[in-house]
Amino acid sequence: MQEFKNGTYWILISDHLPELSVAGAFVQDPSCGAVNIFSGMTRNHHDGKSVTGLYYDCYEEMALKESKKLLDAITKEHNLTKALLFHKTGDAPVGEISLITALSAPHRKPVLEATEELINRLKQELPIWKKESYKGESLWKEEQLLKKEQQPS
Amino acid sequence: MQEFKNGTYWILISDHLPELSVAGAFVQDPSCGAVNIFSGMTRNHHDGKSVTGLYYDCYEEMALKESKKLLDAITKEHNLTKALLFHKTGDAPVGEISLITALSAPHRKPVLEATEELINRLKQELPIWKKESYKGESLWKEEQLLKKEQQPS
Amino acid sequence: MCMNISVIYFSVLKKITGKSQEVIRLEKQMSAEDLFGLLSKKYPEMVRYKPYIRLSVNQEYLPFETRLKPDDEVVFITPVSGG
Amino acid sequence: MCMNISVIYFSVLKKITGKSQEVIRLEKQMSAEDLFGLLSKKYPEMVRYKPYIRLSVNQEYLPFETRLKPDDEVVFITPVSGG
Repeated sequence: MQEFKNGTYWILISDHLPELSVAGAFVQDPSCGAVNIFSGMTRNHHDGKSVTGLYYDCYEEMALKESKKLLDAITKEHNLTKALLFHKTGDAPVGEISLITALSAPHRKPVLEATEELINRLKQELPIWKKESYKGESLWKEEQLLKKEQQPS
Repeated sequence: MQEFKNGTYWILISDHLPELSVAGAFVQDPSCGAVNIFSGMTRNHHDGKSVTGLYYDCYEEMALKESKKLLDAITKEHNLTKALLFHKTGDAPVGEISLITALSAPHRKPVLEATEELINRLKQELPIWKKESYKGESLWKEEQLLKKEQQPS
Repeated sequence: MCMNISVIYFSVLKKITGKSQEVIRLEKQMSAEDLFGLLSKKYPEMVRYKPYIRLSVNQEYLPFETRLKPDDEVVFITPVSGG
Repeated sequence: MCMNISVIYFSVLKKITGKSQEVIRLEKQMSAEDLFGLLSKKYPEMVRYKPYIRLSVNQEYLPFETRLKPDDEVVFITPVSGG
């Protein structure tokens, strides 16, 4: 478990994530008129196959550092008031939330734009890896990538 | 108070709104990997003036009908799985949530795009009116509009 | 041909008219435009908002030329500001 | 000039090496690229992932040419998939 929390940012990398309301309450501020909360969760299908669950491996200390850089960059760029990023580690069965972002600002446009940018970038930068379990087999995303690359197109 | 709820949509026009977690839980679905929750709340300033609170008047029956049309259009257009819209009526002091939208889909792109479109359109279509209270005076938005239009530019 | 029209007021129009709603008895068939003209005589301050108002009849946005029918519920929708 | 380098494995590299981490003793100064070459001999399956791997030294993304220092913490970051 890794955590960083001050008056502006809250980052949590943990096998247990707080409720959405807790995330929303943290980023709220009297100066803010807009809060956007995105959550990502395990869905029961991928590429036409039935998924039974996910497992997240994480280089936690580095994920915390990269998350700080990311929130700092996004907050400055979009003039956000507060920013939060939670990521789950370990098992995430179908329906379980693995990612929560929450951003606040006086107006809605920056929080929506910043949410999209934050998610795109964290999917590139955070050292976190997903293993998908199908009926009877479990494969890391990189193994699936290699399989695909080696298929004749 | 006006409410419509089935397996896909939940619309609530009321002087008391449920928690964000309740909104998130409604739109979650095993087939969904992405949920986006936007909330709008009363902020303590507008146009450089200090705001002490808002009051929302609402043509509730029509707001419900228009919300249904809106969620239906947005859901079809963006292939969403579930959609929720809550709007508060009556007093909304600083920090109080007046709007909640929650949308779900298998992937994140449609829920983010649909959130922006939904908010833009509901601000145009729903028969709901805001009165802002400053220190010592309260003005409907339309009164402020008329004041501005009549100022020499 | 007489008819009753129910007019509901919200927001600044509620403030101007001092009413939440009233029933207007029309002596002849008319459009919503005509009804607004009638009400403007009663509440002169309404006129300033006319350029910004949309019409709702029975909870649907409709054009001002719409001809009213007995027992229609009419609301003059000043610029909305929900959200 | 001898030095110890701590290598941590995640995800598919943990599966390939069968280890969460190990300390590698280098007999001379070398780059992370060289270290990867060394480990590839020990764990041949790692080579297939080389084109996709980014380097992290002491929890920072750095280029593969980076020269390693004593007690550096090295992680070979296969394509990430968080979110």
